[in-house]
Amino acid sequence: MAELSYREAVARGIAQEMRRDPTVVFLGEDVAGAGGVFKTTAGLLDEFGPDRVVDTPISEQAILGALMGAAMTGLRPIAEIMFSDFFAVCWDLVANEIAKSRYMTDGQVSLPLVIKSGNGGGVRFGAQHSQSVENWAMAIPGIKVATPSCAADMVGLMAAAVRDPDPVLIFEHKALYATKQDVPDGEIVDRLGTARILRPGRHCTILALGLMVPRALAAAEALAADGIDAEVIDVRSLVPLDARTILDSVGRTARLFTVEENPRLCGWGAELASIVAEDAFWDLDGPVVRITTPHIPLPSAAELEDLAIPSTERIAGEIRRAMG
Amino acid sequence: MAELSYREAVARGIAQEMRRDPTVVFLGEDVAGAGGVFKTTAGLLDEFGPDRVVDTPISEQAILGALMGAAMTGLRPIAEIMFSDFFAVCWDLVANEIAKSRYMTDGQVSLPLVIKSGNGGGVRFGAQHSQSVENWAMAIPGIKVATPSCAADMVGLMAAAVRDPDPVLIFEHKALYATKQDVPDGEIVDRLGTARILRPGRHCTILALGLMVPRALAAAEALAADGIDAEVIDVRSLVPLDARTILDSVGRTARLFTVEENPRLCGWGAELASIVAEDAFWDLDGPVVRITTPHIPLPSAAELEDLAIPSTERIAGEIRRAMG
Amino acid sequence: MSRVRPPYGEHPVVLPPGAAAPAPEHPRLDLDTRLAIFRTQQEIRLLEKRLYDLFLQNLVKGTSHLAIGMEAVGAAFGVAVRPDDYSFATYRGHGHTIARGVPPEPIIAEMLGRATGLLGGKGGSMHLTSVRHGMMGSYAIIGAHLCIANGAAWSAKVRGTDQVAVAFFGDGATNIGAFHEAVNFAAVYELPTIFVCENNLYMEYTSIAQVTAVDHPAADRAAAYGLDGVVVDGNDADAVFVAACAAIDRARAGGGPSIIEATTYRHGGHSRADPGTYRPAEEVAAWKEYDPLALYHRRLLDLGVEEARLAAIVHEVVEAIDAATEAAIAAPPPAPEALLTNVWADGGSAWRN
Amino acid sequence: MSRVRPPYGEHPVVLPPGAAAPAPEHPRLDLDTRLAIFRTQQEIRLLEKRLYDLFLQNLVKGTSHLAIGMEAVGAAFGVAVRPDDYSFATYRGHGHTIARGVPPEPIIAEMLGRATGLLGGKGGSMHLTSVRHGMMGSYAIIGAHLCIANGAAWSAKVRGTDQVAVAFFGDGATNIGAFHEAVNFAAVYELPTIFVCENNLYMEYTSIAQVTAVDHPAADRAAAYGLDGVVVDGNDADAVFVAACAAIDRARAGGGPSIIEATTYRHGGHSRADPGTYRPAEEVAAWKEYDPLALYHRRLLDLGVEEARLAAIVHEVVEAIDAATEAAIAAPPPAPEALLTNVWADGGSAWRN
Ligand SMILES: Cc1ncc(C[n+]2csc(CCOP(=O)(O)OP(=O)(O)O)c2C)c(N)n1
Ligand SMILES: Cc1ncc(C[n+]2csc(CCOP(=O)(O)OP(=O)(O)O)c2C)c(N)n1
Ligand SMILES: [Mg+2]
Ligand SMILES: [Mg+2]
Repeated sequence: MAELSYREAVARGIAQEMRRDPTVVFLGEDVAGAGGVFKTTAGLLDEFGPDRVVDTPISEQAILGALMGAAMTGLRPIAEIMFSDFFAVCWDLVANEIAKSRYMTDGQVSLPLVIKSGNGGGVRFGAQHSQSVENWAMAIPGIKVATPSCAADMVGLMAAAVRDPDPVLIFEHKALYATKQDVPDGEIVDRLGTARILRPGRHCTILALGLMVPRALAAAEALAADGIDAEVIDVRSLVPLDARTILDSVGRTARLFTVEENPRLCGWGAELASIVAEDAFWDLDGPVVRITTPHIPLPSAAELEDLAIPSTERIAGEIRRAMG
Repeated sequence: MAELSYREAVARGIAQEMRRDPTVVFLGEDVAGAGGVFKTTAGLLDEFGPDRVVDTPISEQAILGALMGAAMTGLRPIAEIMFSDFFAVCWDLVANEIAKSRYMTDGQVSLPLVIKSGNGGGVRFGAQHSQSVENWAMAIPGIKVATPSCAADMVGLMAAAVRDPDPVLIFEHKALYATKQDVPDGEIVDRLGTARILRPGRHCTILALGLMVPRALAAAEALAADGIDAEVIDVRSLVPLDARTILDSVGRTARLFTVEENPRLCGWGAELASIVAEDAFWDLDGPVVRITTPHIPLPSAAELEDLAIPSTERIAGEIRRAMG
Repeated sequence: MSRVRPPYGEHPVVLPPGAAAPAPEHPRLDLDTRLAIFRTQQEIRLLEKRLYDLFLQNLVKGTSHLAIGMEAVGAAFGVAVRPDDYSFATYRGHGHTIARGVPPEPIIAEMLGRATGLLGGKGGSMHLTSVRHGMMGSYAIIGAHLCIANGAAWSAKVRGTDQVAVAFFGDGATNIGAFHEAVNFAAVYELPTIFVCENNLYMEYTSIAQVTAVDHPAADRAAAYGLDGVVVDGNDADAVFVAACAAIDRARAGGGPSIIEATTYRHGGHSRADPGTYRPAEEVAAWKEYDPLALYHRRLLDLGVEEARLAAIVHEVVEAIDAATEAAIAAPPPAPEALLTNVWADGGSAWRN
Repeated sequence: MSRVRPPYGEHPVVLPPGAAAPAPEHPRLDLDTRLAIFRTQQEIRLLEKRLYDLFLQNLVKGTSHLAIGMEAVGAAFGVAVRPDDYSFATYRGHGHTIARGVPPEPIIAEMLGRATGLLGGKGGSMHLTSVRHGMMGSYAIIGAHLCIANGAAWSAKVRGTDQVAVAFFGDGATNIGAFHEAVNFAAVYELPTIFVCENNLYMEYTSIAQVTAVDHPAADRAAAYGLDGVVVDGNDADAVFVAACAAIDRARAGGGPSIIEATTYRHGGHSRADPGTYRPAEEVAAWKEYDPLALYHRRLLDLGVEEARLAAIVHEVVEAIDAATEAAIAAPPPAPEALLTNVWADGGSAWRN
């Protein structure tokens, strides 16, 4: 057991798998010599050498194309897309190629690959470097999507993603890189497709992801002082989705709140809210409420960005009002 | 009043605006000499000449970049992205540039532009040429999204889009191109942001878009025979969204069904279902049900594609079961 | 935007050479090889003509893009590569699929949307793939597969094999960003990727000359990646074969990628319903006259092969295609259950528990 | 993937010329012009140094990318263009913004996230834009703005003006697909777009030589678009000015696009927190020695300008920046209401009724 930052956990998860499996290779911009612009791949070049840890040109389509071609011919490659906003320059590879290849070929093509990416706001990078785009990925059939919110989950979900036979996108939250946690020594392998109840509660269910997880937990503490006992669930995996855990929770609490960092429309919160409104309608005692960033690009000034992304206070306030 | 096909309506809407405003120009692959691969721009080159109607290389980023740069410097350009699946190769321009520019510059940059695109399945083109991606667009703050389902709406919404000072994406449904309708002569200008009740009903509300509109109407007729009187609303515009018309309808009918062609997760149906589950929860008499294509890439074989996309029978069947 | 290219419909008429160059020599170009190339060209032509007939009978529901007139490129590469090499094609990929040895029945069945189709009816004409034949897919969105081919080449390098990856693409594809990223990437890492542009002078309905800043859309870009661009007569299968061998040998030996631009022509329109009337009649006629199959037939006769031997090959090919057609037509459509299989490696499509 | 480029950290040390070439001559390069170039370089350097100070005082919250060492390019182009021409820059765009005449106060205020910022605090360092100065934006995702600049150029052509659009970008940007699409597009339609690569030898922390198949990432690609690539000493503002005038004059006259590659160097790291230690010390030292401001100062003295005159200019610039800094620091943060304004042309952000 030792303290590990979320940032270090990325490299630890990758290194764990690269040691185990020589077909695991890593590709990205500034990932090798520099150890990544977020330093999430520090040490990999030294340990695994330049044939397995490769610095690339600024060519995201070439990177993801190489990943796909390598995965279909015997490797288990991992790539970094530095900021998740940049998925927009290579979305064709993700949405039209990687996601669809197995189905279109009726199972001939296997794509055991992982794409990891810095996601989310809160670091004053402005509208083109702060987006939460996990909902873009969730909307595309054929890719799995995981969003670890702490160091231990990062190691374990990264390992699970590398071992998974299907393409997995791992969203790292940029504002969490510096957070630390005691993490067990030795190999850690988690399970994709599993949500986790971080705080049991009786009065309502709060679903959160990434940076919204610690804020939802803090909000639940604040609500406890008002006599509202909230259950907080870290969704962790959008595809596959642990709908059971969520529906069971709503079955117990009868109220659902989702806390999303992405802009309001068509987020994962909308998907989960509508699953609950369909499958657990008769369990519900009141409206399903989504707490989100407004449907706007993210502003850069600290005061504005802080207003935009759901804060602990806003989360607690909106829940208090809705439960009131 | 004359019969007009949905296909011809595209060119009529564009031509109407090009005649009125010399700053309207048009750009796309095979759009000029060939009149478009779907023949939606036939006649424009002849009428407006090669300086205003331009065939381009296969360079979707260059096309949308040119559109954006022209819009910020005094033109009102329109581009065709041939199949909406190809938005994936130029999504950066849409999602990161065109959508965000006005906000990031605090209003300095105006982008009065239109992007039109062939969308949707049912024509056996397979997974990379059949997608319904209007939900990709709806998820991005800063773009307006319209989806005409008939020829008259196509003329009027195209005209409204060209006159709108903000960027508008118009999704044309490929399976509707051959459909015809009597359309009034003379100038037609519709309003973005307005849904339309196509069939009033008392027992439930059905929301549909594009190709799902005629199917929802047919399903409503079938349901009428069973004594279920369904209200059918053509959503028409995803952004801005006519939430009022939808919420009012649910206020009257107390049940909501959405009929979506896009794969299941994070579609516009999820967004609308969750708006209703939040804002009209107390109006609802039963679960909100989404009828969608399963969360899979679209198969090419006729039998499979027909199974995938909601059919009139499936729509009626799912509603019957839920209302039963 | 006024254009410097010729106005639409008046693109410069590009004519083929009047006659093929003399038969090239190459150590691997022995008579058996030439007969294999002959056979493969026939297989492609006759199968595609059959597909067209089936389309006219309204049995092919989706779109399809024929390569009639362009068979020499696919056939020459099909014979030049090793069984474990990788091919990546576009939607215009039937010929490349056949050339890798995929039998006609599953191809026809896929076009007809049958359960016995190469892709179980899920992919269709534009996505023919047969991994066990090294046919790593047909890709319908311009550009991506050039990047994907690099991945297969990279993988061969990492795994220490000497396999190569061949990516076929059209002239129009050279103007999309992925082309640029792919070729630079291959050059930087010296990947064994062979980029083969099948320049048939047209994109869909627009001539490549109208929208491209250079005359040879692929070869004239090679220097931008430190490569030597090669232009070859794409209707002369022997010429393509020689260029293919040079590129493949170099790639296998670690010499990195190549760009080959093969000039050719499609006899028909872009896709099934297109009559191709935007092309000057004179141009179409000249290229139909300069037909790769006729050229190769003549060449083999000139090299002393007996007409009867060639006729026998054609006969065998026709019989195989007839049998395949019958079987494909008789096959059932995909079972409804197939709709929800093979999204994931577990065989299913479940996204939630 | 084993690499042909030098291994990481051992990229070829690229040294500047020992001394600048003799002062070039050009009809527009008179003393007033040179003094304007001198002033602009000082404005850029001193404002960016101020921004760095403010960062060290923890007043700049977001990221920032300084162009210290690269001022000659922005200054020369800023003076060479006409007020109604269009400039498009990257996230490393403070200098280009200043060079188009945008005053220092709104720039500093934007960096500090103030209500008086050039973008009201919504855009930040990476998106400086001032439409009324022809500064059409700073773009933070590599490549897109090259395509966007074409649009402004196209618009000028359609509207029948003779405005030009200048797009600045880094060496690293030459490997992304949008670069290729943009240059071909400009060449095909003969657009008045001037593509200016500021080749500072590095992307973020990786040398361009490691990941590019040619030596001159922009100029060596020009021929792929039928253009003549020009390589110019990017630290010699006069040399850049002469190249700029040639390209601008040609574009205005309808002669189409140009590619100019200006070799230069950033003195500091890629962005605010980067010490830039991945670069060989010898290389950094040589380029700091070959400083564009020092070079230009010396040149003006050599041309007979008095030291006092130059010192007076510097003094004015410092005073303006001091005043601007004070005002910016004193300005309030954006009002909370600003969060929801200017998504749409109606001034608001409503997406539903
Ligand atoms: C990104 C993208 N843009 C546009 C298309 C539509 N499209 C399909 S084929 C084609 C023409 C391609 O021409 P070329 O590359 O010369 O290949 P050919 O069809 O001649 O073999 C176009 C524009 C596409 N499939 N993908
Ligand atoms: C599409 C995309 N990929 C990656 C990045 C991250 N990134 C920002 S700057 C940069 C290096 C750019 O280098 P260069 O073009 O040489 O410009 P310079 O910073 O040297 O001025 C990278 C990789 C980005 N912004 N956009
Ligand atoms: Mg072609
Ligand atoms: Mg650089």
